[in-house]
Amino acid sequence: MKELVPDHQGLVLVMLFVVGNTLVFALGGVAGPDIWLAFLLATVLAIPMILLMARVRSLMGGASLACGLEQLLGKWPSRALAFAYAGYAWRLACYVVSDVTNFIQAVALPTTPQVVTATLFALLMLWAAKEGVEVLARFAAIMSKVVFNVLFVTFLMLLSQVELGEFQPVMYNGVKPVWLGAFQLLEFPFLEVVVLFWVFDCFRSKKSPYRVFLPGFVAASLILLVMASTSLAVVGAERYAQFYFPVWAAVARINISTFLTRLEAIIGVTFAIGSFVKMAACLLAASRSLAYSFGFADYRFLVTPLALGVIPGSQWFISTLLDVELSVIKTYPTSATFFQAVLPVLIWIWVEWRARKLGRGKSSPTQAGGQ
Amino acid sequence: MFFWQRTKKKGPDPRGLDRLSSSLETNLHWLQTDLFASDETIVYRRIKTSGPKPRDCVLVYADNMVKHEYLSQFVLRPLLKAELPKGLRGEELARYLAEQVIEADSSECITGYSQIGDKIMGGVGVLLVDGCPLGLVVDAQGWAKRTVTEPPSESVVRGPRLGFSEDLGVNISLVRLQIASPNFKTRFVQVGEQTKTRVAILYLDNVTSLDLVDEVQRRIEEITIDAVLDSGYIQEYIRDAPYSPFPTIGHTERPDAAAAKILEGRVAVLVDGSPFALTMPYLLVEAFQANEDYYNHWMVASFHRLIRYISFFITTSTPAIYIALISYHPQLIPTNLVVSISAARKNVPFPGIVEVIIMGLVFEILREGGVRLPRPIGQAVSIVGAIVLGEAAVSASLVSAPMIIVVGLTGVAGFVNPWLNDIAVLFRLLFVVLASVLGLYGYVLGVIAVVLLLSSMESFGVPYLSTMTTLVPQDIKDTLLRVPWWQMTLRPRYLASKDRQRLQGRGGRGS
Amino acid sequence: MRRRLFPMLSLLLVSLLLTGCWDYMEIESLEFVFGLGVDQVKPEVVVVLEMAKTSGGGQQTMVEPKVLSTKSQSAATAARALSNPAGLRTFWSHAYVFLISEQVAQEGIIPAMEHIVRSRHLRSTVWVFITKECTAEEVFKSKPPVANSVSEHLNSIVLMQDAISGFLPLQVWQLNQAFAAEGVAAILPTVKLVHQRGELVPIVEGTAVFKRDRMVGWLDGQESDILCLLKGLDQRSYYVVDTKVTDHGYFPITYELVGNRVELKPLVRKDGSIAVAISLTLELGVEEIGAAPLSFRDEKLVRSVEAQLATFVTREVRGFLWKIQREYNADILGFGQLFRRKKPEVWRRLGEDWDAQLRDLQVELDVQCKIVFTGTSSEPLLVRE
Amino acid sequence: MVVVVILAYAAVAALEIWLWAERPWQKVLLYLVLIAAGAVLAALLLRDSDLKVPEPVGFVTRLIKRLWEGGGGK
Repeated sequence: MKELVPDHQGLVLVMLFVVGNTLVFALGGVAGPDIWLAFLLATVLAIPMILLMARVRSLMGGASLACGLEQLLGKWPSRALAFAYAGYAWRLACYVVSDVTNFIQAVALPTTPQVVTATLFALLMLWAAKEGVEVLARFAAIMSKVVFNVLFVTFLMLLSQVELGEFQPVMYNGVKPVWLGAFQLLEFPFLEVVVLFWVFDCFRSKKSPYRVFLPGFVAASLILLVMASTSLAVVGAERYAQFYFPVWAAVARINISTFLTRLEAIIGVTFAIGSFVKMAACLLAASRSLAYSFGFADYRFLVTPLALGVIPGSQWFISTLLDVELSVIKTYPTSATFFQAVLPVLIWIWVEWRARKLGRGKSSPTQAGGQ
Repeated sequence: MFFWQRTKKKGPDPRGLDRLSSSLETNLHWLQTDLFASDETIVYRRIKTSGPKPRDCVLVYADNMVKHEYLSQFVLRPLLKAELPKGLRGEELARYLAEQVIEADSSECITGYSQIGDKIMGGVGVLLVDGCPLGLVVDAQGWAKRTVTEPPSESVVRGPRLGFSEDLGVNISLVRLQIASPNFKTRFVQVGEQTKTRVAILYLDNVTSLDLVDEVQRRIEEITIDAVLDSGYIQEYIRDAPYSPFPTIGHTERPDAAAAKILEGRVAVLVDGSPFALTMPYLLVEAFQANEDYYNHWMVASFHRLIRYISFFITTSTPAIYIALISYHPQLIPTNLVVSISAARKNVPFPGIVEVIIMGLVFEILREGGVRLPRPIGQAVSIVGAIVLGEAAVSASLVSAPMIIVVGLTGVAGFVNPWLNDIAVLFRLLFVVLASVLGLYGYVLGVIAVVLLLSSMESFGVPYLSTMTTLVPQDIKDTLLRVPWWQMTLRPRYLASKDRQRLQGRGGRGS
Repeated sequence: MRRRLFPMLSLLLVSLLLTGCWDYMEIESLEFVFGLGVDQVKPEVVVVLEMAKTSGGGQQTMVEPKVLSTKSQSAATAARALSNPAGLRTFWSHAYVFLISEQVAQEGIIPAMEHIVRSRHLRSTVWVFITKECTAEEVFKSKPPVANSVSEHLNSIVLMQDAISGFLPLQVWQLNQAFAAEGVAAILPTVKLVHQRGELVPIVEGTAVFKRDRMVGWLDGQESDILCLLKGLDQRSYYVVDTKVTDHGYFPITYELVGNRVELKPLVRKDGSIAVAISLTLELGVEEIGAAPLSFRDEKLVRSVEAQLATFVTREVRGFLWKIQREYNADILGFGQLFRRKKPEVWRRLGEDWDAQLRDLQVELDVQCKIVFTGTSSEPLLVRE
Repeated sequence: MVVVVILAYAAVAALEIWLWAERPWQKVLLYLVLIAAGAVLAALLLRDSDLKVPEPVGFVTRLIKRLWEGGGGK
């Protein structure tokens, strides 16, 4: 049973995945007024990685993930890899859940235990992951219309408060903050897209991976760029990084003819929906790759235990809002670099080599065993 | 032989062995004592043909199921006058009668007792002639029928006023009137151990994918049920996602609506005895489309459609959002409003959530009370109930005034989408419960759950949300808006895979 | 179906079991705070709240303002302590205004407002005022003639600010931004009490000038209008100018500001000294000419009036600039920010001692005035002799 | 509380395995191991909320860090 996602729905899934839980956070805050430069730099830096990922998927052709991996990477390396990524995806799911629960606690429900929100989200994402990637993509496709329209309207309403002077002076503190901001953006959220590698089962054609990943990613990064820059220009470059949720703060200021006010709840809702898509995708990726690494064809039976693990996991990795900031800055980047940049490059090189070998001679694919 | 047959008849499966005898008396005796024993509505009209050697004939039919004048005029009178040649027996005799004597439209021969039973119950006359082991069937169905009237459940201001009735043949002809094309095909299936109801599958040969038709037929044939009294039975047996409250099969009482769906590439199923045609696959958008949309100006129709979407949102979400706002996020309500709501709720004894649930229940009671009463009384019940109860409850401080507004709005908005009204009640309750636990975020979780449910549903292999998830312009044209007809050049992609072209190029008008 | 059954079942179950409703509150158990004020910070914090007592409901909702105040160690504890005498949970998210008394402003307003900014209860769109020559409590206890409460009164004044002029309304977030930004000083509008019909009524007029978080001086209504002018705000302020219309006749004519365009340009001169070029283009309407024989069909005369207006505005602006540069030495126009944004290298060099730079900063002023609107008549109301 | 949580995990596991159409032992084993891990994590967190988060690729991390600091001139 192959799960085939139409290209346009896959694209939207990528978009929501990237925009997802990142929207309200102070993205690239270290770059200050140069935030847009950091975004552009990060996008440019990320595109080769995205292309490389699409290339690997494209080499698999129409085959399903499991078959393709086994062919391209060999049985045991691919299983080890899947196991590692299962852990990474699961951890990311925990992060996303705790982002949401912390956000909700901070802005709306201060005394509700986070476990309650985490449990409800975990149950829903469990359901979504069990339904599979087709349903998730359909869900993303329909919700994206809500999410992106809301973002667009809030953007229009914020425009009247935008103070373009906030972007000046350009690079007052040199290039370093731009690079730092770009790297921050790369690890969260841009290169988290690697998780999606494990979400899609198979693609319609060899070109589909490119059609899904690249435009989806670029569109999402543009949306984030616009939202982040707009809210920076509204709340002020100096204050932007001080807020936990600058977009929230910016939208709270919308006041159109004293009637259209108090719209921040809408942003909260959008954030919850986007995060939901991301966490469900992560859970799906974790289950799929874990099932593959143990040699099971069907992954669905693993969804429940992994989802139930996310509930304590989210509390474990990040228990307070302070941790969101600290862990994103301190603990997360290093391991993220490994999974988001180092491993994909290694995989790509390995796969290119294998593919060339397989394609040219088809002589002895078994030779390529050790590494 | 006769005795053997009788005993055999009491056995489990008499079919195949029950050949008619050539003796008229044997046949009659068997009919009267066994097949139609103690059934006094069966009429046995005994006559003799004229001529030197008159022959005994008996016309058997069920009282009031046939057109009596028709039978007497075109069957009995010629028979009485007929002189049958000598020596004719068996099939020759039957053919002679059919070809030279009987004037009625159609007459066919049957050979078995049980066939006679089915035919007579189906409202035809069966002529038994002495010396002939065959029964002549004369089509003269003539039971009391409802005339073709305007359907009460889907009345329109503009559009055809024809509605389906209970007669399958008439219904098929009504659809055929709309689609006068040789590509319009009908397949028949029989369902129901007892009722033997005829079910017709209607489709367009050159548009609908035959896989879909086969799938529909397969599902209908797989039904094992003793009785089918309405198409609702079939609907529940063959639908997808049986546990989901959303409809995955549409039903309509209007031939024009059924024809429109068939023309888009859907399959319609008509059931004998039911004025409701089933259409499949059924998608969520169809709940927001009304047939009148297609007869009115497209801008007006689009506006109405927008209203329907908004109403669905209102009817499912208002109470939940109200609860979320007043119990969790009073900061999101405009100051003047929050002050007046707070003042209005000062003396109300119940918490908001209880108030919502009680008032919701009261509204449903009033509605249900009014639905099955005759129309004038029904209206009186709901109006008196609503106004008197509402007014009194507010002045007695049992409920707050804003709550009456919320419940009223919710209820009225529900009537805009009659297809989804019953479902809306369920989701309203779910949303209210979730909103009372986590405020707006609980409500959002509920919405996520419902959308997930919808995305996971399929109807006959077509995703339930098809037109809503796609970004292809041609498929969106009939979703949120209803674009002008000349713009809808293609049939929906997910239905008509064979022949997507609806119009040749752009029709009469540009742009 | 099975894969759906399990999550759906558990979702329902969990949501039913978890109906703990931790944050659930009934709206009628809230006491809506309309305004809050800080009257004193040292040695103890004095917090004043204006709350609304609501009653009636339906068509006859009554709102009665109540003023409570308390003294405590910090703003947070004081705010909490006020729930006790209020008898209901105080709910801050609907507050319109935040008043800070003159005394607190002179000592530094950060301690007074830090809690309010940090807590998620108060919206960032609250209007902030400094009370002049009175305390916040006195303001809250005064009697506005129309509005239900002082806070609503102040709020509605702010909303028609363009028609009143004489002050610049500010919300909490703008104040924060001013504190956070480099090279710009904060300002706040002031509230004072005036006598009307034997009762004290609060009005908003003038501006308090801050240097960092300490108030260093006042601007009156006229000066606040100039400030608005220089900030490029759409404010329809009136100017009464003695205008020379005939050879010897000076008449007081009232002009209304209809539109203005301001351009501030940082300049670095060849010798390395810095300056700011301000070019003002004002569009004015004539509201009242009194007995002046001023016909607007006389183009020469109109030009001369425009020139006189330009001179007048230049004089006013010069006076204003002298006040803020020399007297208060507070960069409320954001000259520093201007240099930081447009000429970062200058700011890097001179930003350290901007106060001294500001004191001697040269300002090149170019004022253009244009009369664009003369009401419904172009001729004076002449009485035939 | 710990007991309740563990019981809840066990109940979920029992319910779901009961719902399966077939139960190969490999699947059941993996399932149970994961559920048990989740339950243990939940129990540990209930006992001590300051549980240390392990760094699964700690050595790589340190290596990268060293390389980064050594070569990064940015």
